[in-house]
Amino acid sequence: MNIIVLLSAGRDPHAGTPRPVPVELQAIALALRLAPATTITGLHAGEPDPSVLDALGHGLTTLTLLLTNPANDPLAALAAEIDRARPDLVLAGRRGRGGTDSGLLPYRLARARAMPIAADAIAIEPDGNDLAILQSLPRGARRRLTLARPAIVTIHEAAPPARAFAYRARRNGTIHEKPGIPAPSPTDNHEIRPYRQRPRLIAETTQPTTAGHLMLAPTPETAAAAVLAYVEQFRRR
Amino acid sequence: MSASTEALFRPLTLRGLTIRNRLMSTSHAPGYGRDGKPQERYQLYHAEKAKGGIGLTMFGGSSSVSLDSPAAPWNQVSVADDSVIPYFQQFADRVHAHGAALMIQLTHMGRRTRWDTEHWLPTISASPLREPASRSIPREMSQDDIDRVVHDFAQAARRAREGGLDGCEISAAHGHLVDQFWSPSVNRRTDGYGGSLLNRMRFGFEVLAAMRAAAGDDFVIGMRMSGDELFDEGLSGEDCVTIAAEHARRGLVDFVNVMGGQARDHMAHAVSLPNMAFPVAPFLYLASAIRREVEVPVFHAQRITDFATAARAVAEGHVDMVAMTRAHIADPYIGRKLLEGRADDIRQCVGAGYCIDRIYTGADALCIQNAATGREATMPHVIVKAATLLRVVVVGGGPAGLEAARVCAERGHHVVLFEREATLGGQINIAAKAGWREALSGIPRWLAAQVRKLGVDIRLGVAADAALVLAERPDIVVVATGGAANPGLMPGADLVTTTQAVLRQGMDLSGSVLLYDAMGQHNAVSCAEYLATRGALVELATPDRMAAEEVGTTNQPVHLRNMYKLGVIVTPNLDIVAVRREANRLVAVLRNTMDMVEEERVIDHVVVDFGTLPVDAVFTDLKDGAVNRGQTDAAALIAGQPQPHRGESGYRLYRIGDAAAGRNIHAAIYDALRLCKDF
Amino acid sequence: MIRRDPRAERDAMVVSRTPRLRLDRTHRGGTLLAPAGAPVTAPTPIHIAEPTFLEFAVIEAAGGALNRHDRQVIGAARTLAGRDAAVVVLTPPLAAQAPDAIGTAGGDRTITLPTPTYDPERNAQLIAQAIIDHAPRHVVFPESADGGDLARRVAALTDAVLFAGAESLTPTQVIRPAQAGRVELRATPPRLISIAPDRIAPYHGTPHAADPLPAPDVAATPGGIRAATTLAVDAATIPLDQAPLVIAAGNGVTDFAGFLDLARALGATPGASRVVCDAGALPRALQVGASGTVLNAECYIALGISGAPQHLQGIGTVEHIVAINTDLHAAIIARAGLAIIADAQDVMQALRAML
Amino acid sequence: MAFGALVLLAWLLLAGVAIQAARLGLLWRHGAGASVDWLGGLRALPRRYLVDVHAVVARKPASSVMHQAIAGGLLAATALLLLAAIPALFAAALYWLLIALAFAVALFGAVLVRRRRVPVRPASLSAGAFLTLPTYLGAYAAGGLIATSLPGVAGLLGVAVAAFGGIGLVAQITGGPMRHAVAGALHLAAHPRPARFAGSAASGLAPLDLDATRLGVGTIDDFAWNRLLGFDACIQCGRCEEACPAFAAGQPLNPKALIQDFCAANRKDGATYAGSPHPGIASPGPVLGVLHGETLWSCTTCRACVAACPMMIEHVDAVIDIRRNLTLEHGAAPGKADAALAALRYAGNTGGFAPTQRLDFAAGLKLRVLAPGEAVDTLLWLGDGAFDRRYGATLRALIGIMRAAGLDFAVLGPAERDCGDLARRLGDEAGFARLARANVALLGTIRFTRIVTADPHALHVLRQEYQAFGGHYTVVHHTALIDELITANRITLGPASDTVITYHDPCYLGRYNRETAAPRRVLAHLTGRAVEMARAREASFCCGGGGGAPVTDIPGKQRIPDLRMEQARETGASMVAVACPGCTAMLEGVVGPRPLVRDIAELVHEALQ
Repeated sequence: MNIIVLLSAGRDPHAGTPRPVPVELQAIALALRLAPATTITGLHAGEPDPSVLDALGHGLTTLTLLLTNPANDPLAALAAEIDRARPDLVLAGRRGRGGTDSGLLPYRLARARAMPIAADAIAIEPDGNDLAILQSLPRGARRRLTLARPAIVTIHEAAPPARAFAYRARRNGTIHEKPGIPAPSPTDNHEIRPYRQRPRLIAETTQPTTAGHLMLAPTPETAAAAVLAYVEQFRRR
Repeated sequence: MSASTEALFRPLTLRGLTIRNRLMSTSHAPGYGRDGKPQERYQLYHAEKAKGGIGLTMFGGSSSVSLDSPAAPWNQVSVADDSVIPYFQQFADRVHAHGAALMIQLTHMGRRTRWDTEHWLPTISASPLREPASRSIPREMSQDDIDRVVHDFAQAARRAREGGLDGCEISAAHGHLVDQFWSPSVNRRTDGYGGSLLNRMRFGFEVLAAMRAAAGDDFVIGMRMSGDELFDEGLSGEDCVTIAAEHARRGLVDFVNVMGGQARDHMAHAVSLPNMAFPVAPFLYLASAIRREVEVPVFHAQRITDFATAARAVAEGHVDMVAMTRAHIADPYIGRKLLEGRADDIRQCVGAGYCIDRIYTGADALCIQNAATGREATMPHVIVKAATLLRVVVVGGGPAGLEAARVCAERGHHVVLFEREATLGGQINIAAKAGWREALSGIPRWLAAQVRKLGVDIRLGVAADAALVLAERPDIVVVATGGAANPGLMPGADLVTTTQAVLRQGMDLSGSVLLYDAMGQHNAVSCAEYLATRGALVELATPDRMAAEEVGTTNQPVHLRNMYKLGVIVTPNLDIVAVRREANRLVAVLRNTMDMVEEERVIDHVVVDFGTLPVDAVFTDLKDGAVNRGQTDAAALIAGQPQPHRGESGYRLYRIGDAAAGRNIHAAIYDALRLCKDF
Repeated sequence: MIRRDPRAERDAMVVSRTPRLRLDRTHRGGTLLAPAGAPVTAPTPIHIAEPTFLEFAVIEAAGGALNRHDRQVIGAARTLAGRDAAVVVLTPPLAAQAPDAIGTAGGDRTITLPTPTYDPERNAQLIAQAIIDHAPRHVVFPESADGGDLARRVAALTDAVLFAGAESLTPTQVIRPAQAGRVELRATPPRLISIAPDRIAPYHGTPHAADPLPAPDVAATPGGIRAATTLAVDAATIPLDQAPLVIAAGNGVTDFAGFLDLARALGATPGASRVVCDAGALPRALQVGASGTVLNAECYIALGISGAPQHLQGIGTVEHIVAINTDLHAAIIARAGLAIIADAQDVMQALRAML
Repeated sequence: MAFGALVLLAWLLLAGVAIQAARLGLLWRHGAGASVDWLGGLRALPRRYLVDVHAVVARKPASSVMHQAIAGGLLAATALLLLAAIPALFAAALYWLLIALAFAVALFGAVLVRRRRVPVRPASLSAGAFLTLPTYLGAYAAGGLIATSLPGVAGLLGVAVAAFGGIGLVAQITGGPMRHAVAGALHLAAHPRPARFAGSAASGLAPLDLDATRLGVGTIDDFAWNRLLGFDACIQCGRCEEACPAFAAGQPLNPKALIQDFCAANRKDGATYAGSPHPGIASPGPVLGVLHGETLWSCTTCRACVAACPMMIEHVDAVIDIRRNLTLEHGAAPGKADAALAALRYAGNTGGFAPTQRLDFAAGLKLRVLAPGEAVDTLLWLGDGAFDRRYGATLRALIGIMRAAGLDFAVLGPAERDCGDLARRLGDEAGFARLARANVALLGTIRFTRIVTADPHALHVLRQEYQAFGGHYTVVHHTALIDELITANRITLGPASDTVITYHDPCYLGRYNRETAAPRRVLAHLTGRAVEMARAREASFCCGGGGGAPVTDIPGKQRIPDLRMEQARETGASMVAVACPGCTAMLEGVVGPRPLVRDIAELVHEALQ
């Protein structure tokens, strides 16, 4: 199976230095479960950012760099390369970590190439001519999808861990550089400011915490029945 | 240290001032001011928190900027003239020496004060509406009044700066002058200072702009404000977010210090200073809502008593600085203990409100469980080891006995503690059985954990007598055997039961109950709530003018509210004269204390509270054999000096707490600390 | 001497108790004056008949009912709509009692998306068509797993930018994090916005009247998703930090095999206190607390756990806590919605017997 | 007749030794090249043997007597016999008496050798060929003694017995204990870290050529030949096993078995090792064909084994060499190691913190932060402990002391990066080199007289390991600085307390850098009741925090810090004084009632007057 793993220029959330996006490294690890390393290519449109190159240390052996201005819209360059390489599967992280981090690009690519897309995979298997995708949903729930090939699949943080970094693999990886297709980014008139943590909504807590129901020395059976009744009322929601 | 506790120790930078961590104490009025100045006692009180690792301590709650907002009522600080500046400088040096930042609160109280103190000047406000708590009807401020007060605020900010303080806040909370202008419940003006919210904010804008101009660009200026006045006619949560956002947007404030409620009357006051009847951090949601929308750091205080809640509040971004004001009164060493991995050693505030309640009677703030707070000149927060190690026997494991054992063990002595009951805690265990007073059990829980940790030899279920005590060959015997309920001396006293007995035994008294309270303390009202909750028809009679007259401003309204809800009938101005049995019911004879007319009640039960009488059998038995004959030198005790001792062989004997005379928890603990700290 | 019964005296003066207590101090045994006036009624719902413009709120309504995030999405759309515009809620079919919920949450119109099974491709087409049909100013999605997926599909279909995961929203400004959370982007609200959970307040005002609108009409085309099945969740395999229902054993539990049995029978994910893990009775991975796993559960059952501060930090966000402990003063009792003072081991056995 | 036969036997045995040595030499030639100063090594050999080796051997006096008797007796007797080729000597009766005496000493030695394992073999001593060794030794010595002291047939019989013993011993050169005799001597001459004999603390870890085809040791042949030689010098005395904290904790590492694994890997004839195994490991693993990764990751690099080894074998360098291969080529560091290395790679510190947070601990202290081009007398190297609140208290105390003494000092602040100790010990030499270069470049932009640090790992790396990157600095540990300040009366302490305090030597300070006196001198000012743990100074027992052990987190039966804390408890101390952020964290992590853990800086700061 021919697999392309989309790589983005990541940044360390604390230090701000170039750093691969963890969920993209997990995508590489998933790809390696599906196919031999020689059929897996990392793909990035932009500059040879160190964060992208470091992906080679995590099991990727080949990387294709479509050289464009990082301010450009990478869509056209990536779409053209996918047309050329005809992969069976394109993997991406569910969100980038260092750019706009909107997670929109895989969807635009899917639309541009008329490929189906599925999000948040934690496992992928071939299923005849299709793909069987296991999706991670909140609270440990899972959904199994059958997806036509070729497809784009984004990977969830709950996927198996990435391979550890190996310096020699990073050094020995093959990098193909090609010119990309310059295309202006969609204009978004936003202002950029340092992040300010905004708290999540919290409930008004005017009732004392001791206002909970208190049972003093009930029989084990009464207690058990009360526990079940209490648990049931929240399970139904 | 967990990730969220870690967040407590991130520094915060405000306009060039770096505060070492996110722990703070908000400005409050402990009643330590003297002649309108923060003198030694006041300074040492805050320096102790600085020593204990706090990041920012703010003093001078309601410090006055103008003469018509007198500083006298709560022994407060007057910043209305330059004579205060040298005190600020000395204060700042004391606090800075320990690495903490120091700020003051500046305010004009407007109508929330009295004209009959200090200068006898009229009170002023936005509109002439009565203030319920101080019962003053102010004069509506003229433009001249407004200009004068704006100028006074500016001069006060300059004084704070020249005094070397790190910053100041204005109080626009608790119904002070600036929020009297904001709140539609007070401001009925029709000029440029009334009407729309923007107009109502104009006075505050002028105040803050003038302060900035006078104090310079590098001085931190913030604002304490409500996040929701919590009554229909007042400012809503949305109004308060708008107010905070507007001030932040205009660059008028470097921080907002958010609280919930407004404090204009008794119940609102109790809500704004939530006691143990409230959950932990009841108004964090208000600070959080402002923090979400407003881009200056947000501070918040209100019953954040445990470090875990504090840490979460900061880590999850609800606040930038978490104020543990009463928590630091209970233990000024919170920061240091957390850093040293001694979280278990933190004496946690139980929310009794003893500190704050005292100041409304004109007294000084004292902690119900930490007798060293506010007495830093004479009482140690950190007990040092003694040079000579002694054998100490403490009889009684109530608050007095536990504190005595703790202090003696901290001194390094060998301590044996006898307790008649199977659990430690004494009368607090009884008080904690009454509904919302349960949190009182935190006091003996901490003490018991400390004495266990310090290796005190605890003998539970042992009613010590003189022989048992002497078998330990003690150098010192401290008798802390507490008090027994006093049923009174009136005819028929044998027919009544006591509040102590009701709570201790968990009596379910059915039918009608006359509860006679001669003390005005928590006991009777708690007991009334306890009985009424269980279905009894309760009438509470008291010779006082109201029930629970001895219970302070932040606690009494909670009791009264509960009694109203439970249908307890309160009849003031009655003395109990006699109780007698008629058929299978009781008749109580009561006498009105005003017109002396007697009346009767036919009821099923009479419960009384006459306080306690000392339990002193052990003391009496040991007295004659003691080298000091059981006498405590009162002069030395008051001065914080060691008890006189000429080195005679044999044991010294002292009695403390209710074993000396029925008083309260603080008295018991203070008795123990001041006596034992020098052994 | 007078013999008085203050309670009876007071009761004799009561005329009525609703809507508020009325006492008649003139009462000497004659007819009592009953209160006149209208009974208190619920406020009339707000009906926006001729909206100045429309706002879309796309909700998930999993299981046919609105969840917290859905209400926040409608709240966000309400904020954008103000008083005069109408909020159109696009929702999967709702359970019978739920339409009211849309109005209560601040919605003025309802478009039911007739997609019987999981089909995000078709839903995206329907929403894109609805956008063409109604030209809303904004479309607000929940930034949840499926909601976020749908939002991106719609964005790709309509060739629009998605302002993903907004954490703050007013009619004039939306804010979201970017660049690994190091910066935030602020913009005038673009057409497509998804909102992060628990950031934008739901609507709390007077309910609106929510009227149905016809569903958009799009011919069904075969998509790339050939089949979808939601798998039954084995509670024991849910990572502890994601589990909705956690049951944990502490010092008060002695039979750990029985405890794991109970967890299985209850469909709960097992956890443990530090003491239990330290003793090796349960694996370290099960440890709940600041130094173990911090939970995001909806409901937590603590068996024989006293609630050390570290432990309580681990359950800080859990709303519903059941604590079974012999110590009334244990810290966890104060945190519990249901506190049972009893031997945890006994209750555990009774629970097992009951399931 | 017997004399002649005995001499002939000696010469034949010598030839046998030569052949066997040559066979060993062929095995060692598998190893990678290493430049060895043969001349200097051989010249230094007697001193290394008689002084350095015997200083270690003599820590166990019985072993010392045993070794002197057996080695001295055998070598003397055999050497003398070889000299009998000189006719004049052959004729001298006194000469034969001397030989007999030497054999007698050897026989006594042989008895002592036997008594080590019979009747009870201590767990740390190997069985196998070692059980037959006393027989051969005894036969050779007894036979020699008989041949030299009894006439006639008895004498000849003695020669036969000696021949049996001698041939047995020569045979044991390739496969048995006698390998130690041959390899040991050569090892002392060709030691891979000769500077250690001159007292140097530098490790033998050279920076790697990161462009090489093989990084670190991936097969046994990747070891330098003189390291292979060193492994063969092992006599399986078990002292490393007794010293090793990981072994004591039941982690799957036995340093003695490790060295024997290397020996086995270099031979294709299978393992003959008959000592204690790596705890919990039953079969050979994949690493070098013999080892399991867990064994290598259990090492705390504390060098207790190295310090205990009478043959001067360098266990720790070998472990790191293999870890380099595992990490750089296979990304195989277990547990949280990959996350820690990634944090170092991308954030420059082990916790992945924003660099600006390095000064959070000192908020409000107004520390001077050096900008490029500025100068200061003392540079305070904060270390990664600065991110830890607990250690922040130690640093604040140290800063308080330095201020009280009026020192001119400053910090690098956010520009400081981790020294690279963790990266290097985990085998990430690429990461280490990057950090080292960055720090050396940074230090090159400012001027200072010396560096002070409270972190012995940083001290070691800055002082010893940055030299290879062009960084030569005077680095002082904070305990040495405090000692100096007290001596110079620049700070005054209050009266000593009567708290019972025991001092725990950090491995990288005490063992690596042999600094054990200054902290004790400081402690003596603080308490009148300092006590020592059984294992102290260079024999100190690791806290378990070194070598990346906290991140690789290999499970054992117990935890190393628990063992160390138990040792502290045994002294009756109520406080353990520490001098390293790692030790503080590990020892404070011990749960349950235990002595308090305080850094010496904190105690001094409290005692300041």
